[in-house]
Amino acid sequence: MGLARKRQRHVGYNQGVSVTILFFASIADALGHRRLELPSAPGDTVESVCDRLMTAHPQLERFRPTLLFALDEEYVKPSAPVPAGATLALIPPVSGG
Amino acid sequence: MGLARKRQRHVGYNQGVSVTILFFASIADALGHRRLELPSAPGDTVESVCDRLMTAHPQLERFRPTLLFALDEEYVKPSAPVPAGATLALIPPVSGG
Amino acid sequence: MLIRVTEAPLDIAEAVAAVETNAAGAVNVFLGNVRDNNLGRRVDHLVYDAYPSMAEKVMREIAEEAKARFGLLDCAVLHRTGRLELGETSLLIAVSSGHRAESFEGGHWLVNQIKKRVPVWKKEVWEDGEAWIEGPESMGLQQAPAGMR
Amino acid sequence: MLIRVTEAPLDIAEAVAAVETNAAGAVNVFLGNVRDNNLGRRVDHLVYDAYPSMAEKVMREIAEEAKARFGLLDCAVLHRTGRLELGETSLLIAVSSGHRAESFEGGHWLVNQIKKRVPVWKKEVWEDGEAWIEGPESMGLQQAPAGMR
Repeated sequence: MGLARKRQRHVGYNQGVSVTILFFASIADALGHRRLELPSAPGDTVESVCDRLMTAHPQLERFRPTLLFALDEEYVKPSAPVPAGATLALIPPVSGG
Repeated sequence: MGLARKRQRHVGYNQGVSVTILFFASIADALGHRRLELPSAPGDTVESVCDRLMTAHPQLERFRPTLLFALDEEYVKPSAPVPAGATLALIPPVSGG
Repeated sequence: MLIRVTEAPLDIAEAVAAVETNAAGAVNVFLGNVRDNNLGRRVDHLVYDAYPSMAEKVMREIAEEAKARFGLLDCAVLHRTGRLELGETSLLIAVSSGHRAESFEGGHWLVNQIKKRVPVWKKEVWEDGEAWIEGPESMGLQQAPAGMR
Repeated sequence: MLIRVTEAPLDIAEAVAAVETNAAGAVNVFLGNVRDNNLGRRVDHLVYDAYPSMAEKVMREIAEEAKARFGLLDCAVLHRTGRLELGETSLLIAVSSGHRAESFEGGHWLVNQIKKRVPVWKKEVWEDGEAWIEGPESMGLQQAPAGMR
């Protein structure tokens, strides 16, 4: 509760220095929500953001081998740079249609 | 007019000893009608009926090379026997769809 | 199996409803529409002639064959006759199957066979003339049908 | 080009109308429906999740690619999300083209690409459980998409 309030304030004060992460399907179920914000760090790549995310939420590790990533709605490689303010989506194997 | 009445009477009197011939598309246009009856002859085949038809209506000769035949709604070879009372359809190359 | 030769406009929803079942994961629908041009010529409208009773018989045979060949669950084949304006649908087919590949393959095969075998004829009417089309795919220009008496 | 991810039921007539033009001799429509079984298990219903804004973006890219590759005149791609009952349509595509072959080939390619690339996920719900399906055709299980940054 205190943490949630603190994070919210942090994001509010420092607009643009966080990364929004989106979760879907099995990953959203495992995490219990569909969206969170992580502080951005200089030189961030998809991989480094993902590393920090997995450290904070180890229950997501098992999804990692089959994950794809989308940055601002475009598929990217794990080595792609993540600018502050970007939206990173974790894409488990799709099954639409 | 007299001929038409005579043919009609003939068909009426001798039900089953004629062959009905059906015409479609370009052939119906060339002949001016879609259906006529020819007297049936013993041993008739599609070919022999067609010969008599072409003799009576030489303007149909030009269609012959690409014609298929259907006897009682089934495609048949020119050598197929034509029983009295049958319906023979002259099928120009189809172009449905 | 919905099979029909008719002068009335064809109804997609009816054809789809006729083939849908809860076992079908895929439904493929094909519309053959009146195109405004053919072989570089501007088409004004089309007129379709048919031998309706035999056309329905042959359409049913082809549909049964498609079901067996591609494992389709059901088929609908409808052909319209009479005068058709640009954009109107002359041929409507719908097929259902468990999975998508069969629905595409079965539907495509069905249309090809219909163009070869079903006694229906199209007259193109242009601004300055008209002609019955002798379908280049007609088996009458190619070969006798298999299993013919 | 009609592209839509929506919770509302998909309307075939709308998709067909969106792609029909007088230059189109062929329209192909594909419905992906909820099947009552999968891999031998009885399905009760499905739940679709999606990343809607990105899904629409990817659907539009695939449709543009299909138009160029197959010379299609127009495409419509609609995907439904949320809870879907047996027999309901989750994916609806319609494509139009001058002639029929492109419409079948383009439509089939489009469905295959959608199943590989569009961020949509399906949860199967059975009488005794449920599971998110990891699509075996997903490029996430196969290879990285071409041209990825």
